[in-house]
Amino acid sequence: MKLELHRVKIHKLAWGKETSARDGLLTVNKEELLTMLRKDERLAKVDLDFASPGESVRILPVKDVVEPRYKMEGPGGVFPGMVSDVETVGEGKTLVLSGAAVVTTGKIVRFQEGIIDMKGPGAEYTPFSRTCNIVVILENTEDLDKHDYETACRMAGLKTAAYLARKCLGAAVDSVETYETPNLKDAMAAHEGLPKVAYLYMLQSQGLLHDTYLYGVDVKKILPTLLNPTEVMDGAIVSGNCVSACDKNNTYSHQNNPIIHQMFKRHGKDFNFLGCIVTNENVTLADKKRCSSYSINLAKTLGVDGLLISEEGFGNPDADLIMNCWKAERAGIKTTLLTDEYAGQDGASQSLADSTPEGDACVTAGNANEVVVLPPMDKVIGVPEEANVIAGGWQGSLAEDGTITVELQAILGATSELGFTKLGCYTI
Amino acid sequence: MVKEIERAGLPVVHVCTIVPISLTVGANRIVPAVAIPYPLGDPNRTPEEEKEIRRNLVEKALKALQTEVTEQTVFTD
Amino acid sequence: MTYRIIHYINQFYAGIGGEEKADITPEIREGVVGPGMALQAALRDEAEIVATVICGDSYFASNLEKASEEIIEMMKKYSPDAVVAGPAFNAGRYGTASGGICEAVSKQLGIPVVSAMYPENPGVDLYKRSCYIVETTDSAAGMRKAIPAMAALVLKLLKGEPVGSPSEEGYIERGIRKNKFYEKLAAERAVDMFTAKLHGRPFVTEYPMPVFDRVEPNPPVTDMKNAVIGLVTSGGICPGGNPDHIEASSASKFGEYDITGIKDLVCTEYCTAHGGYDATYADQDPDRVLPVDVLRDMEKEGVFKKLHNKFYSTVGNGTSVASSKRFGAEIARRMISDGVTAVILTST
Amino acid sequence: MSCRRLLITNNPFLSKNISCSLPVEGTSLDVLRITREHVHGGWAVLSSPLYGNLRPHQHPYRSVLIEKSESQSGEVDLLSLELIENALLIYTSQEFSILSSEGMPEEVREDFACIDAELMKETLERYRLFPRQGMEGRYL
Repeated sequence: MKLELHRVKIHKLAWGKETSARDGLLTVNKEELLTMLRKDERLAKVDLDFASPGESVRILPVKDVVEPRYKMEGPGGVFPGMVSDVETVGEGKTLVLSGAAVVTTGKIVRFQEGIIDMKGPGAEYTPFSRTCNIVVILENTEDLDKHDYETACRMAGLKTAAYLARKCLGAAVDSVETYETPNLKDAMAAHEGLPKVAYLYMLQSQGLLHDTYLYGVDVKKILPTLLNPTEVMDGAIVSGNCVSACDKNNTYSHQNNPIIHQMFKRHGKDFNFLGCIVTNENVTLADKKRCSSYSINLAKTLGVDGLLISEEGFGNPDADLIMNCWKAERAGIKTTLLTDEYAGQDGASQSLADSTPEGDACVTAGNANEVVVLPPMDKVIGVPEEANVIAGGWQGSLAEDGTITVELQAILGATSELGFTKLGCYTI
Repeated sequence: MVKEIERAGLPVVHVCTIVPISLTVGANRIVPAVAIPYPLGDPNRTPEEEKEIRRNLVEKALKALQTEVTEQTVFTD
Repeated sequence: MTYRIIHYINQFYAGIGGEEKADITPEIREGVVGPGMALQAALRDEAEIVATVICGDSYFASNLEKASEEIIEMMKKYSPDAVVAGPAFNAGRYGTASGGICEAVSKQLGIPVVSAMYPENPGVDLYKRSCYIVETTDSAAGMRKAIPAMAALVLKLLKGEPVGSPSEEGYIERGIRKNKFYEKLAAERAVDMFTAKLHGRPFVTEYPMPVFDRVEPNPPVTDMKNAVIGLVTSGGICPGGNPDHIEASSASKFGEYDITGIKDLVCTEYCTAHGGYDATYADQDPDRVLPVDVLRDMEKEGVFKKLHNKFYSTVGNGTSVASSKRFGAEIARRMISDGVTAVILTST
Repeated sequence: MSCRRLLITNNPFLSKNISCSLPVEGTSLDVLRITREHVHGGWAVLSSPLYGNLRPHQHPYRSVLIEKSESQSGEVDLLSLELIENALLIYTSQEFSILSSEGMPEEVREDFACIDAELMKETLERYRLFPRQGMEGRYL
């Protein structure tokens, strides 16, 4: 499989008559985009706004972030099973509006969602303070079922991302990156002498607001399976996950999965990267046992020497992470884990809900419970009162002057377990 | 608690129902007991039988205390 | 500005006396006492030791809550900016008291606290999470090195300067996780570590998984006939009415109960304080949890020399690791000083 | 009614709608404690006690589905014990801040009850405990 990512760099946003990209400026036809989004009768109200790096703007509660992408050459279309048909993706050419991001905001249930600050201390923690954000503000119709509303919000983000990139087809491309993965037969024969490795990609799949989709399939219903890394770049994995903001893998992070990028960088030099195994994190114990055994068996079947494992979320998924780890290690497969920590506001509690002596190589993206103070911003997009009820906040988190005191947990992508930030932990 | 007593230099035997917990808390000499609400007894037996059960367990505990161990050991018989 | 510091020391370092004076109640004196002089010198003119609290080690150990309360009340009058306790070196009860007072001060007054101990001092395990404990040698010979490190650390805390790693500052690792921004993305660090592990190169995990601390088993009892058996339970057995008010779960204390002359724990005299299991059976016959009856029989038969005339009891259910450690250490200390040679601990 | 599978829950919506349930009047920690008692008595947990990406102080409801062991030996299921002990460790370490549904506005409780039920749904359906007909009440 060979995929070319054609990047059009965006560093400025403007409203205009025609949606297009030119010289780093993304112009958006607000009316056209709104008309498209308002066709969804589940939404009572849709609005749009911009938030750019360095502006005194806060967005909350953020549901998802999506990078605008569109297929220039197929097969298939972006976000298969969601926006496009279920045709396999990961080949051909894909246009990327690099530096732009679609951010969806709106209430779903009261304790969810995250914060993006475009300036100040909060901006240091979230990767999305550095993107030019097109914010989609959503409001549901009365008495709409929560599942339907979640779907409507998710779709609005994906549709906007696809729309923006589609309208920019033909724009001057700033760079082209090529990713190529041979079929298994050739891959196995290549890079003799280098250890074979795979990436075990764990996806949140616990239930409403804790779900992820693979080609439109609810991941809690899958058995672990193989996935080509380039499929991820075309949006084969879509987030339906709303908690917790700091370590949910939003769609943007999936599209740009930094682990995959790092694995490609080392491929052929340090190891032979064969691809991804995607697995889930279910509530049912039988699923945990089944899927961890199944994943490791897939890895054994591939004959890999090492597995890099990334988790999504915490608590219950810690059990999956640990099972995946020791089952792999006992099968003779070396593992490295990427997780984050919930060590309490004082950092003194046990960070993970489970542990194993085999987990001797573990990178963490930080303690999600550490408290940060976010000074007031000139402008708030969304519903500021949500600061009191979002995960990571508490009653009283929002001060009268707009200052918000929260755990990092509330900041979108702050402790990304795909490793999207530079945050980490050390012991004092 | 059991670990601190051991650390202080006293040989200690842990008579307990949930052996895995005892292993987790770091007891070195472990004697499995009858059941959680009555570790050293059994209300379904006659008082005499019950005392016999208890006596057996205590004897087992004393035997454990007199046994050289190098690692965590569960004394089942 | 000069910061106001209160120094906590025990009866021995105050020059009052050794073990025979370990029962003295807390007192506070203006200015420096004993090792406080060296500490004051190390603090130079940046901070002043305004008062010194002196308390007997045994008094503190057996009246943990009361003693902390009394001492904090005494301290309040001097409106301290920080408290320094010790150094306690390898003195167990002094270490426990120093750590205990630091924890209480930090919780109730919210000001910086620093202590200093030998890593094997039981106070370290109990309190390293609550306060910075500077690492010392096992005897007062290490005073010269400990004092400047304590002074430097407390000044740093007072000024709100960032505290470095344990090895940089000379304190014992507290096991507290702190965030920091690394040079590289977490993903890159993960792939770096992964590569190192694959190729058998050294790497340092960013999160050491907790390993259970183990204690070497003690040698067995070789002379059972002369053994004194101590009884301990986490099943909450106590005299009727639970006179010490041991909590049904998350116990904050243990009880010590005299059983001199008692041949059998009968339901009219004893009961259980445990809230974690169906207590009916234990209440019907407390021997089902604490086998006093058969042990008395065996004592009479001469299987062992003596059943210790006190038993110790607490509730294991939901009780924090730190509390049960503290209970265990204190119970062991009391039993050893009473001549117990082996222990049976029962749990439900 | 004797149930081989039992849902231990303090979520009123679930205890009302799931026939084999053991309603708990109390906090999420009480649910975990009662679950541990059952595990000690030989029951195995079928669902992770730490489901949902929320901390103890962020969610008042907890539900755990357990199953009675078929053997009469009453042997303790070690994986269940490990999971419940790990969960208790997390809950007891912040016991003071555990969120209670008491005094919470109804609208808020309903949201929490809804998410709790949604997170348990898959497991309950798996074991045919989720009612096929629409559940009664709007999540409370």
